[in-house]
Amino acid sequence: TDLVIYHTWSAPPEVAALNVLKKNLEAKGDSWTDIAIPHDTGSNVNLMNLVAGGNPPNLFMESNPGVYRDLTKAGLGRPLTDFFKDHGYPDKYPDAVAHSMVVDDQVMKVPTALHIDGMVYYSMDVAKKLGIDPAAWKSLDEMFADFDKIKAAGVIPLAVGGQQWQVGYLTHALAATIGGPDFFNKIYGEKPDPAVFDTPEFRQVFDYLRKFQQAADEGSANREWNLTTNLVITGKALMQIHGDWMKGEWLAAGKTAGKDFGCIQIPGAKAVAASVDSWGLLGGQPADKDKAELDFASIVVDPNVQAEFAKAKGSTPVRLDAPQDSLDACSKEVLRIVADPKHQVQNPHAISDADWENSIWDVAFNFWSDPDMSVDDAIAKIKENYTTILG
Amino acid sequence: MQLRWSRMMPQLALAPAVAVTFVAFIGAIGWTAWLSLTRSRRVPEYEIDWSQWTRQYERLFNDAGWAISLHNLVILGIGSALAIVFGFILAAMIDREWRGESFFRTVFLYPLAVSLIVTGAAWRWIFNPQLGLQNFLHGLGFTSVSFNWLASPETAMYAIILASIWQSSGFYMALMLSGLKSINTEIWSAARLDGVSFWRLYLEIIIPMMKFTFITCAILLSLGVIKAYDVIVAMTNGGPGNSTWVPAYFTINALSAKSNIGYASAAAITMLVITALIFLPLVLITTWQQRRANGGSR
Amino acid sequence: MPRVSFEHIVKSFGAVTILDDLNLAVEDGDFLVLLGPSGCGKTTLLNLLAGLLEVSDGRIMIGERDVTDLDPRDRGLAMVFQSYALYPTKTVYGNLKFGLAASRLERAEVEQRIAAAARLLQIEPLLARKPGQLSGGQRQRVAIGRALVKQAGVILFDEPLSNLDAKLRTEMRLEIKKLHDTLKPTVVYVTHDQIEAMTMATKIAVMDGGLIQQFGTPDEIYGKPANLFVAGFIGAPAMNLRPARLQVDGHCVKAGFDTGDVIDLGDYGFAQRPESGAEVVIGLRPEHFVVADQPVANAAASFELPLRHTERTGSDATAYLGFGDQLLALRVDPDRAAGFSAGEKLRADFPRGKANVFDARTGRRM
Amino acid sequence: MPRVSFEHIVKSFGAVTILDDLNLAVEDGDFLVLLGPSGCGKTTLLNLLAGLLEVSDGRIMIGERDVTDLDPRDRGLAMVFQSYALYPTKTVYGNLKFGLAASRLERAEVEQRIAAAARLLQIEPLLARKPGQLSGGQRQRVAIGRALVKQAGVILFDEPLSNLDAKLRTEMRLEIKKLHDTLKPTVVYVTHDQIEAMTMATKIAVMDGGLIQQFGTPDEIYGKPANLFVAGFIGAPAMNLRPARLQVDGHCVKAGFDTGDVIDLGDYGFAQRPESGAEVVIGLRPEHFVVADQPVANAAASFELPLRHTERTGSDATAYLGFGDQLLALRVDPDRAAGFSAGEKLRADFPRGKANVFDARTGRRM
Amino acid sequence: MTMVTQAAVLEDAANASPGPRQPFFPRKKKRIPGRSIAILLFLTMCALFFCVPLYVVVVTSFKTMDQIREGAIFSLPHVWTLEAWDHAWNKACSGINCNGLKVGFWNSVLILFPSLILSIALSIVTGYALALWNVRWANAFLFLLFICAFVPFQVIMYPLIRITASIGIYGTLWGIAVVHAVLAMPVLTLIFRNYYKDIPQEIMRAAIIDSGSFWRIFIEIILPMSGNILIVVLILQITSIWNDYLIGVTFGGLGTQPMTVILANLITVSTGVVAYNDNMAAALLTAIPPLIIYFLVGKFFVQGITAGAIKG
Ligand SMILES: Nc1ncnc2c1ncn2[C@@H]1O[C@H](COP(=O)(O)OP(=O)(O)OP(=O)(O)O)[C@@H](O)[C@H]1O
Ligand SMILES: Nc1ncnc2c1ncn2[C@@H]1O[C@H](COP(=O)(O)OP(=O)(O)OP(=O)(O)O)[C@@H](O)[C@H]1O
Ligand SMILES: [Mg+2]
Ligand SMILES: [Mg+2]
Repeated sequence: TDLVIYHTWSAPPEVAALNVLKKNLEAKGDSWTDIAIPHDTGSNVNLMNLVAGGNPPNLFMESNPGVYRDLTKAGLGRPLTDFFKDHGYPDKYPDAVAHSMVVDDQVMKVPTALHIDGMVYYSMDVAKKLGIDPAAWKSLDEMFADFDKIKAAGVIPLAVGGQQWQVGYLTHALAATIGGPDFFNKIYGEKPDPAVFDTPEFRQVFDYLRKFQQAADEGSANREWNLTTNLVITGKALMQIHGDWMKGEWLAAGKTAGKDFGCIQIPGAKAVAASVDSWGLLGGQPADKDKAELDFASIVVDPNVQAEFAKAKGSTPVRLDAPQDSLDACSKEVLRIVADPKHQVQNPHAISDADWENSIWDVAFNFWSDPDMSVDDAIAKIKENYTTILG
Repeated sequence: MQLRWSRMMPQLALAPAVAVTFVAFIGAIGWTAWLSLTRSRRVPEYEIDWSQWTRQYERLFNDAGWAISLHNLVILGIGSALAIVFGFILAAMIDREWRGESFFRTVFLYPLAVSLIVTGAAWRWIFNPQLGLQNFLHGLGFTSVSFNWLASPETAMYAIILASIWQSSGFYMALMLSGLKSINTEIWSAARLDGVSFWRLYLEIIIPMMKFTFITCAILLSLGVIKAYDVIVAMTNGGPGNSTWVPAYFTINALSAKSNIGYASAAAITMLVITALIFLPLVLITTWQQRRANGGSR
Repeated sequence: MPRVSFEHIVKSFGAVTILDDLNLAVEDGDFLVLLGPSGCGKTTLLNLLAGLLEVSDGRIMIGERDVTDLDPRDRGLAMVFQSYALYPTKTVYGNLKFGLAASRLERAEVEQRIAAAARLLQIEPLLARKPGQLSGGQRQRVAIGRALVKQAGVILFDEPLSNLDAKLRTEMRLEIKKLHDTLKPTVVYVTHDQIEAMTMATKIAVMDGGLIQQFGTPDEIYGKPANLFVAGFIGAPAMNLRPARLQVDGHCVKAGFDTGDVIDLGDYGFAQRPESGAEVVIGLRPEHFVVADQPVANAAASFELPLRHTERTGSDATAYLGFGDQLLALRVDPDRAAGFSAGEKLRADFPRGKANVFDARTGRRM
Repeated sequence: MPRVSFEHIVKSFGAVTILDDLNLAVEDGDFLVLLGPSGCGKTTLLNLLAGLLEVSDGRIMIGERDVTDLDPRDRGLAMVFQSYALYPTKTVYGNLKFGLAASRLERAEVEQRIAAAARLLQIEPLLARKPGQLSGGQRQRVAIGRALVKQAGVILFDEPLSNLDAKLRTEMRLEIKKLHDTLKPTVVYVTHDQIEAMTMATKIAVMDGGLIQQFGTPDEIYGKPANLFVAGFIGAPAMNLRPARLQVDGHCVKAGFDTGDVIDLGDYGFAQRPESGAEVVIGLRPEHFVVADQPVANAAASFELPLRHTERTGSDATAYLGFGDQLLALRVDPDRAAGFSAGEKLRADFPRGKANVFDARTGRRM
Repeated sequence: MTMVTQAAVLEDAANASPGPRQPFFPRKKKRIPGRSIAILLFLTMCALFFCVPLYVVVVTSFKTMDQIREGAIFSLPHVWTLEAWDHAWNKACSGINCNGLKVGFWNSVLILFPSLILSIALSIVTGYALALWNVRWANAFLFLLFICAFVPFQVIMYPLIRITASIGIYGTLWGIAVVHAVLAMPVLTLIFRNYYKDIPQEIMRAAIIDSGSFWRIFIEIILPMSGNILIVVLILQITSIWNDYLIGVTFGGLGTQPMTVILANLITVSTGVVAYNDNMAAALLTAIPPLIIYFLVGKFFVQGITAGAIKG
């Protein structure tokens, strides 16, 4: 049976990972028709267009619960609660993953990769040369304290890509780092609490954001994340704070975790934000399609496939029982971090209203791009948006 | 009276176009207008809460992003207007100088053929501070020049304007050339005999004579400006910040990133209204003037 | 006002030579009309004089000045164009003023010249209008005004009347002629309308194929065409040109047609000695025939030919008689023509001293 | 061939009514010329007949058929246009063939008709060429050919000759006339050239301002113009029209001009009883004057007026005499005119029975 | 004197031997005037400005990555290599398919033809009917079309998706073709109409008397006269369809993404070190078909515009 598979991945490590799935799918006698629309090319709308246009894909990469709700409303939802009974839900999955799979009390998503949105990846070579040990930083302030020294050596301390979504990710990673889960969920949760905007932690998020911005190099504007990663790989920069899919780039460059590069959570993090890339299944399909879709789902969550997939993509397996021997130092570190349910939050994309999340991105990115904008301005703007969108 | 096919046939032949106009344009505009009054998010809803039917518009007019978009629209419009001026200068020079006319014409026209995706890639690379023009100039010793236009909210719009001028000047040049060529050759002869100076000839005679060409260009240009989307995506994707947003970008962004069909519809309808406000007077004045000009010469 | 002369003018466009070694001189105050069929190079010659085109070789003199390499505005001439070439964005006043753009005159002088020209041409009430608001005749006046304000010694006209309707054309013709009589500039006037040429010119140069076929006064051109081209081109209905053979018998020269008819050329002033048996073409103008029932005394030739058909225009009538397998056109009185019927034999006499004789080989007048 | 008639035709464009209750009938085989100044509605009338415009009211008959609501192609007529309107992308052959597009004829018949038309018009060698490769006269022939192949009973011409030069125009005029004589179709021919009208028509309808001013044979139109418009429009140089006052004295009718000159209208056939003191306009054609040193016996009027200037065209000359503060044009012999000098007093006699008298108030012929 | 000279001239003309003749008045060769030089200079500078991006793209596509990192964007390649081209054409990845741009190329070609045919066919017939036939409501409709030409795509995008879906062509080549035809219709119709308006009325009248058939006149008379305008419109449409991104991506069929979409996938996200040479080669490959068309028939484009193709 032919499955139409919609996703937004196109970087080489991502493609390699998809090929793992494809190989297994084809082994079951099904075929894969690809629709790839890279992120951020005005194309997120396309999944809904495909649905609206009457050509919905059988499988689609989507974390936003709203989409699942809308599909269910349209009679195209495919609840997976029964299916996952045979696939170790919920005990075999880290807490963050297990949570993310559920939409309105039904398991709807098939998790495929676990990432932490704000990880610090640094070049060990450069660190050694500069005589700095990032792992020793206990707080963000300690980290910034070393920046002058790094700059003096002609190295960019922190590489960032000045694109809206990268800044947006950095913002929510900082929110998790500084405020912890409760604070985070008051901002990004399903029902945000406006009181949180007046807390000192919220100010701190923007204060640090400004510091990051000031540390950015001049070429950062509108730079892709992977080009940014490359600055670190080539030793032009010391480190990057971004989703840990960065690892794919390192691996593709032939580097080894723990030897060429190190990975730590943001210094002093109270929590980390976990991204779970998930697949959704199209409901209301004829039996053969439905079976093939379920085959695909079981491939995705198969522990062995998970291990292989994670290795290719640079992610961490979503199953705790995936073979650990092939995991590298960074994945092990991630698993260590997410083992504590109190130390993690979910990627806003999986929990908040798209409009609201996007409005925070807007503010954060404007704040980032306009050095004259004060923290007060930013907070006022967010409050205003809250009133418009959710109030 | 019996049915005359000679009268029916043209109307039949027009039927598809009429259908398209009424379904795909008028109907669709109505549909979108309706949606803009609803609370539709990712999926359209068709119920209107009449007590709050302007909610999307209220939000829109309070949205700083929208304000920036409108502001940029004006900047882009004014900046791109340089393409008309530039196109006219090129046309005037090519027209005067017969040497290499076809060569220059081709060179000035080719950017039209190139996709904006490609254009964006090329210009972005030229503006790239590490590898592009700036680095090249620094290498030559001009270390004070900064071509990192795309990085700063103040200058990013100018980079976009530069690229769009590069892309469209050739087209306006072609239009202007046709305008120049349609001027009676005897006028040029008369001016030469009268010894009219270069500047006075162009300023007082040629340019006023090409009024309609200029208006045509202006209309086409504003059309392009209002629809500008690809070039923004390719060059800056709206950034830095949302400093290079324009209404078309805002609308697609509302549809995709914000997943808000109602809001996007409101933005789209507002775009339409702006278009109408700019063009209807312009078009009416033009047709009126044209009619008067024709009537006068008869 | 100055004399204008073209000396050995050559003009080529790329490989095509339009004018080849052309010589022509216009005397001071003359009204020269360049007359010729379309495409014969009239406009080209005028543009060379104006400086709008460059000569490929040769020299153009205006008065004592060699203007061959001067800028148009420095040649001291004015030009009126076929399409009027008024500046559409300027008022009539502005158009006249622009005519003086090159000459650095004082304000008052400019005003005064414009006023004078406007008065002369009776366009004073129009000064504030744009060309678009004028009728054809008014535009033409303004165009002439723009030339007049320059007070140039030489004024060029390129088919200035061809865009006007018949009635206006007649009027403007008279006016231009009157202007010339008043101001006496040297005029070079291009047209392909022979009525214009005949009525206005003091000198006509008939051109064809880039060559000047004949240069002379209107009477010379009409009465003594220099070659077959001129003979056929001038006159409407056209001159009857029929081949014949000379019969020289002492002082008595005659020409015999194929039809057996003979014409007596005794009074003809041959430029070269006629030889018996020479092939010639005899040209007989339609209006010189006399159609009478009685033979006219002392006619050069007498034809009795069948009427094919007549054309009556009210004031005139042309009868076409069968002459061999061709037709002979002759002007007859319209009242009489009404009585003719096709097939009827008419007697037509041709008076002495009016015939034209051309060498059949070279086409030149003998 | 069929009779064509317009009955109570009204044609409006929007609010403007161009033709209002027009009636006109062309007899079978007639050559009707619609003559009038630009914009008088000639083309409109022709297009109504062809079906290219729809009448606002009224009826058009061709033969016994009411064609008012028929499609152009079903009206059984052919049309020749001013700009020839040849299909530029088709060869001459293709153009002729397309002329038969509407009629479902057999292959052989089509070929045969094209061959016949091509032979008649002598365009056989051109059949493979495109219109762009033809001269003006050849194009016109093809355009006529396209009309001929249809073998339609009615052929319409809209100023077919106005784009040709003078010479070709004269030739084509003769040819069209000959075609009409041979094939005898009913022809409606639009022109504003009175020479064409006078020479070709069997009937002329003079139009102005959407009204038919006079309908009649060329002789009637020229000799007895029905009103001032027709009188002034027909004839070149135009008829001299001068105001005068009737003096009736028993059977003796005279008219006195402002200048004191008097013309005897004794031979004039008044349609209504002339009254003494009535304001009239007297029309005198230039070619009827006799310029002689001796008074002509029995002239209706005799003028002795100063010569203002003369215009000579070679075959003709017009003398303009001062008549009050106006001019009186009269045709003189060109040879004699050469001897005249401005200011000289000339004696001109006007013969009896040639004058035209119009009511000054209504403009109608009396 | 002139009569005499004239006679001599006639003689000369008759006897003139072919071949170059001595000039009568030897004239010094005219210098190219200063203004002319300034204009040429200015034009050349402008031409350089216009060529810079193309030059950079071309040169880069032949360089190796090592050289690109040196940073001299204007330098010529040390080693000319076709590797980047090969990679872009054959191996570049879009999604999980790494078959290069060539897949997209063929998709684009497949999209191009139906779109071209449909969009031009619809507008040419409409323009013809509006310009040359007597349709009472033509002016009102034209005004409507004129307004439609200004409608931004975003305004009607969503409804169009639903409409194409409801007639079952969403996601097919025909869907794209229909959308292109719909979007291009107002402008193209106006262009065609303006052009046809200038066809002499008399030709149309002759044709109506001769044939009277709407289609026959169109095919036999009008279409052959549309050469100029067709070339202009063809060029406009080929480039806009080929270069289109938004419609292709929104209405495109499954697995039939046009070249631009694949290019965008390639450029927006790619391997660690951005392979600028690959990207530029890919960009060039995408741009080549319309560029070839421009360089070959650009002359006609300007001619067509001059012949009145595009007017107010
Ligand atoms: N710029 C040019 N390049 C090439 N040939 C030209 C050019 N200008 C004129 N000619 C040719 O020169 C010849 C003479 O042209 P010219 O305009 O002088 O004719 P004309 O006598 O004024 O005719 P008309 O009565 O039609 O105005 C023509 O055969 C024309 O085709
Ligand atoms: N389609 C139209 N709409 C409005 N007025 C028109 C239209 N066609 C013609 N007219 C007007 O009708 C009048 C008669 O026009 P028509 O073309 O019949 O004149 P004509 O006698 O053929 O003139 P010409 O000798 O210049 O060809 C003119 O005043 C013209 O302006
Ligand atoms: Mg000329
Ligand atoms: Mg007419």
